[in-house]
Amino acid sequence: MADYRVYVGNRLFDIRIEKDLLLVNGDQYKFDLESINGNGLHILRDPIRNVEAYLQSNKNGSYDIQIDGIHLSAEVVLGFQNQTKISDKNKGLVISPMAGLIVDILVKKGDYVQEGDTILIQEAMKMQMKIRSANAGKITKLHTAIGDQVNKGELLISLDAAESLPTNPNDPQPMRK
Amino acid sequence: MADYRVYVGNRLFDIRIEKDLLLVNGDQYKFDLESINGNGLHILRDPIRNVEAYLQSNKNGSYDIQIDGIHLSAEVVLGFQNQTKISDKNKGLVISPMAGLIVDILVKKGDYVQEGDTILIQEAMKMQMKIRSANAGKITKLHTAIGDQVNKGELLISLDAAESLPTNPNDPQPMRK
Amino acid sequence: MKLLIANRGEIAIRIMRTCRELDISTVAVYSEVDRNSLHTRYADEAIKIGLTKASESYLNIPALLSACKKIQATAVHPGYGFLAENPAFGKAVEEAGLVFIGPRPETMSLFGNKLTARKTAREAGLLVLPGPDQPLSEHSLQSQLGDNLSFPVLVKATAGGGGKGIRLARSQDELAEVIDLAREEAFAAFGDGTIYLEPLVQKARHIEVQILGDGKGEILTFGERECSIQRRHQKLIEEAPASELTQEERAWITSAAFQLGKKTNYRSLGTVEFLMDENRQFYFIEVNPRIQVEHPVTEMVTGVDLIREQIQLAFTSSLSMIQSDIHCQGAAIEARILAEDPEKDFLPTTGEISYLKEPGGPGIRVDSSLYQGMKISADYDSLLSKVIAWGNDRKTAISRLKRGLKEYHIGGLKTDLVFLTQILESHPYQTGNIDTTFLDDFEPKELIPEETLTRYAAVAAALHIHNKRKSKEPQDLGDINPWRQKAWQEQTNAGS
Amino acid sequence: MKLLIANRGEIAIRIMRTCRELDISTVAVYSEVDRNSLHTRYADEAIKIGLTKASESYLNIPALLSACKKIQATAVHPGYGFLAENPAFGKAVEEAGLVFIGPRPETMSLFGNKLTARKTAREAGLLVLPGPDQPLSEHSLQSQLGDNLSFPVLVKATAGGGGKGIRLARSQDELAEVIDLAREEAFAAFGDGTIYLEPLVQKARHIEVQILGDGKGEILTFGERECSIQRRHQKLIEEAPASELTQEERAWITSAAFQLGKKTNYRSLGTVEFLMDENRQFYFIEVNPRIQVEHPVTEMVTGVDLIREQIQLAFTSSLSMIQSDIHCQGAAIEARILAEDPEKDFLPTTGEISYLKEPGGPGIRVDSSLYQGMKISADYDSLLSKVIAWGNDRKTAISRLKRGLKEYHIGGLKTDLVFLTQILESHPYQTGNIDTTFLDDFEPKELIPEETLTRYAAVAAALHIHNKRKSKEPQDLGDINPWRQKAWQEQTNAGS
Repeated sequence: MADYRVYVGNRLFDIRIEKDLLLVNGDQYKFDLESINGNGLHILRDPIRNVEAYLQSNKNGSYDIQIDGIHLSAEVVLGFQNQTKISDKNKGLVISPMAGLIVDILVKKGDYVQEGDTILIQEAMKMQMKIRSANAGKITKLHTAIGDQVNKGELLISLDAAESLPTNPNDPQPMRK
Repeated sequence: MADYRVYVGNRLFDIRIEKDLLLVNGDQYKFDLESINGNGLHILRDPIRNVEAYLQSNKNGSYDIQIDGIHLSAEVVLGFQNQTKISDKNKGLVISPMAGLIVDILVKKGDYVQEGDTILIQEAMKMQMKIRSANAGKITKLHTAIGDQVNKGELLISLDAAESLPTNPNDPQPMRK
Repeated sequence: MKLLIANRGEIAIRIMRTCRELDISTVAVYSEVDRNSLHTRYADEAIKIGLTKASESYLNIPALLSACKKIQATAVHPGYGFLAENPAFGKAVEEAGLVFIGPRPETMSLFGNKLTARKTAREAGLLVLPGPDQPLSEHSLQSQLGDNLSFPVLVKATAGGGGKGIRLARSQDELAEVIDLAREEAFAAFGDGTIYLEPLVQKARHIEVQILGDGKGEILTFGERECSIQRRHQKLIEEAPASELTQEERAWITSAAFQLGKKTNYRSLGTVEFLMDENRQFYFIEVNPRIQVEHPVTEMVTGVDLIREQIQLAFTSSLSMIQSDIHCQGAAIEARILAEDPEKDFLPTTGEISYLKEPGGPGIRVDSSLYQGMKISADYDSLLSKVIAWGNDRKTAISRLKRGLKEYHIGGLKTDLVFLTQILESHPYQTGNIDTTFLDDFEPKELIPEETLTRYAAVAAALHIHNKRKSKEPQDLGDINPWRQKAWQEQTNAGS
Repeated sequence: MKLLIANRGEIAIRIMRTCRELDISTVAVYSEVDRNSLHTRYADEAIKIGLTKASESYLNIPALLSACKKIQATAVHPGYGFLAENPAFGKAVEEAGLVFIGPRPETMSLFGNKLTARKTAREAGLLVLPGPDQPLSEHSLQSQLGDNLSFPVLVKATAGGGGKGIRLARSQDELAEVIDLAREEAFAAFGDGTIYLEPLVQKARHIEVQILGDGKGEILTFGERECSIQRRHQKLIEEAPASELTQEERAWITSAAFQLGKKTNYRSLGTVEFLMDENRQFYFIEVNPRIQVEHPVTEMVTGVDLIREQIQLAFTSSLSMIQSDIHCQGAAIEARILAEDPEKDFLPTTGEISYLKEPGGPGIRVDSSLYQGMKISADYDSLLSKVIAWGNDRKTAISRLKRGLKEYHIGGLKTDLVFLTQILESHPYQTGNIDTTFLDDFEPKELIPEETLTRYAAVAAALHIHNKRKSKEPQDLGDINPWRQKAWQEQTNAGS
């Protein structure tokens, strides 16, 4: 017997697995998952359906899952304990949303920024994108410099959130109006 | 510095590798090999060519190699010592050339067979194939029975080779005239 | 509308592709070993119908009907092979109140027996090969041999199809053994060991005509295909149109196929097969009352989706086009990618597809059941995939197909890819000088100088071991040292 | 004959495919990061020309010429992008005694400057958009604005191409910033920051005509393409023919393109681009003097291999066909598969292709640079692959393309595949109600009920961890226990 709490986007699923029995939020299903090729391809099978699912497990324990071409993120927490989601822990950090070149940094240490302010410009695949802050706050540290080649997920800038409002994630905006 | 003796079919290559230097039977080449995906795909690169090569290393230390769709077997022996090829060690054994069903066995222990005699009939993909003996000899043991599902490479029958002539391998023959 | 496809492999996927385009939902069925096969994932729903053995799954009529019922399917497509030509299956499907996408069961019975098929064709004015119209029985053997047969002679199953149940006897001496083998094979494949004898036509070309009938007397023809490149009486390379046919010859076989369709009030897709002998005379061989493996070449020259027309007809009972809508343009050639090793007389091969890169680009179509990670078992047919090339003319189609085959990279399994290329590169094939004995004395030429190729292989193997040693801890080096080498040699080797 | 392809990605492979069919040997060039790219393996020979940065490899004319010399190439094909429209490159290639497969350098200069292009088009009798024929300079800005421009206005690089260097200013307020951005981008992309202003045509459709000229006055036209579905002024979905055009309109633009080709004595392939406004008036925009990304839709409706004709012409200086040989049949649509995330406003994505299954079956063509194990870097364009579908009519082509996109499985990277399907499923697209602002207010509908989809994802993730735990030794279980869980939470997260 095992219990898993799974977050997919805003949805929460409590999943109990016991031999051939599988309960999702209390409802019974028949599913099995088979790995097909060691490259992330799996088949999720129920009595009348074979669904292809690509699973990539990330370093931080979350999963990138692709079903019918649609990408989703899932986070699994063992047991039904009430824990915070990993993704809620990134407040006050500006993370690189893609691999690319830092072409401009519009803030310096000590600057105060508003939520949505452009703080960096990054270039990839011949396109320049504005990277905005997801929170208001005071810039505490620059972890990158103009001309740096950074990876996806790299910490670029830390800020001290003046208020910790639950706002949008660091979605970048392309440079057009 | 390292020396390798490589057999490919009837050809023999003495290969010496020393940093960026590669000698094949004394002639100098510039090659490097890069693994592309962990699934056997490699690129063999020289200054003016990128050649795709699939490498599968077998349990017995030999390689199945596919270049431009053409399949070859290679056996590598470390050092230039004069050793016998692995494939010369199979005399007196009848090995299953494919996965399939044993539909008939035409010999029994103690029978004497000639080289090329059909000793088994095996079925795969709706086709029946005659499995012939590569050597003359006396049947010493049946390792399989009618109705068995066997794998490729499985030992089917042992025989005591009356003479150990260097003959053809166990090439199977389809059941037609 | 919900369509259950009572088949597997590339043809199941082919049918589902059209269903997706038509917004028809699909149901796959699968046996134990096929639980991860591509067709089960392609379908909207998938039901396991039994164990790996075909008789317990894809040939199991009660299991299929119960799957239909469970999933509430409204129609069944049988594909080719398995139950596609089995009148009892068609009948059971229709009696269960479902649409059977194929000919009427009576038509299947008529053409399923090669002897009644011959009779019907003769009555429709087609030429049939000389020979007795009786099945071969032990006591009639002598009289038949005395009568009108000379060697070599073909021993054919009356229930045969797809090249199965046909064997050649070259002389009186081997006749008895060949008859036994044919009976056995026919019984195993079709549950019916009845056989008959037919003269072998020397230097024959296999040419066939695609028809579609509405079951009410309307018959459309979609031009002809040539399928003379065969191994073991099974087609390997097919093309449309047949090369070097005169307008009169083309008109003649088209009209013959049309007549036969008319006479039998043919419903759904069918193929009328002919042999053309050295005197360019066409003899009727048989009718295949189903979609055929080689249908894509017709689709590529006509631009018509045959499966779509077949499904559409089954649901509406009327054709969506008239004969003058159908035009052939350019040339198309199909090559069958098989899990077989041509160097070992087409020995079946098995294994796991470790890497896969399929062809693309202009004029190339791929109908495949492959995926990276697929395990090829020895349980069913060896057909993995088909590459079809279209060109403005036959020469261009050949170049394209060669290019397409060269782009096909399948890691982990031996196939006939190189052999197919060797056929396409041969002078007789390129000049259209082909007949059904083409492969009997075919001597493939090597595509890459052996020295270059073997050097590449040797260097690749040496560098692979070398890199592995460099990247390993010292204590692991032993894994290829001479001492270990010796131990390997004691092991059993696959002997190839 | 040995052809060096001065490009990478899908277009390099596209060109090599035709070369293989024509038995022309090919040379690939590659930068450091591209050393394992598919195009390097597809070619008969491959030469490294420099570091990853385009200016040190694919834009490096001396490096390319020295590669040509080293490998003894006899001709160069530039593809699209990079140096394809650079007159200096064409000139250098021809001066080195090699065949340049493209227009004359003078033609590239003429059309490379959007202002001289406008002038030439006007002289050939084509309609051009109102606006100054002068580049924008700081001191002329005020006078130009006073003159004949109203907002919104397009700020365009005179050296632009492929949608690069075009930006929209909606009001006087943002004009200065937009001009600066456009100058910067134009300088970065083309080494020339010259820009000009052009009125924005509301509800415009982008329609273009494919031409092929022999450089001696003969011009062939291959019908038109519509490319109105764009993001960031870059095409995303293209089709042939343009939907709902009257015969007269079709004839008009074809004739306009023909006239412009005639007037410039056009050599090789080229595309004459038009905007059609709400009054169905066609305005000349520019000429692309090269093969285009969307050329396959024309190939599918005409059956002509444009690259083949282009190469053939370059070597023989004469066309292989006449205008009456060219017929359009059915409809074709191309969708561009990009390493971009449409949910994040087309943010570039990078990663390794862990699993790949490309589409196939009837009427589907795939022009791809992908392979399993490929590492997608952020160094070049985001175009990975193209899927092109042909059907007897537009409706069938749409269904096929949807089917093809659904068959495209790319593991390890986000792409625009789902978004492309959402466009094709939208009512405006299906009814042909499209213009270049289509995506500005496009609201994609979800393709699978969110509840089903998220439940699948949750169950898959839970079962994956569950299976991993079951198969592991007890001491390894800790790897997902609550204690470890806490440690994960301290880690940096990609924030998406």
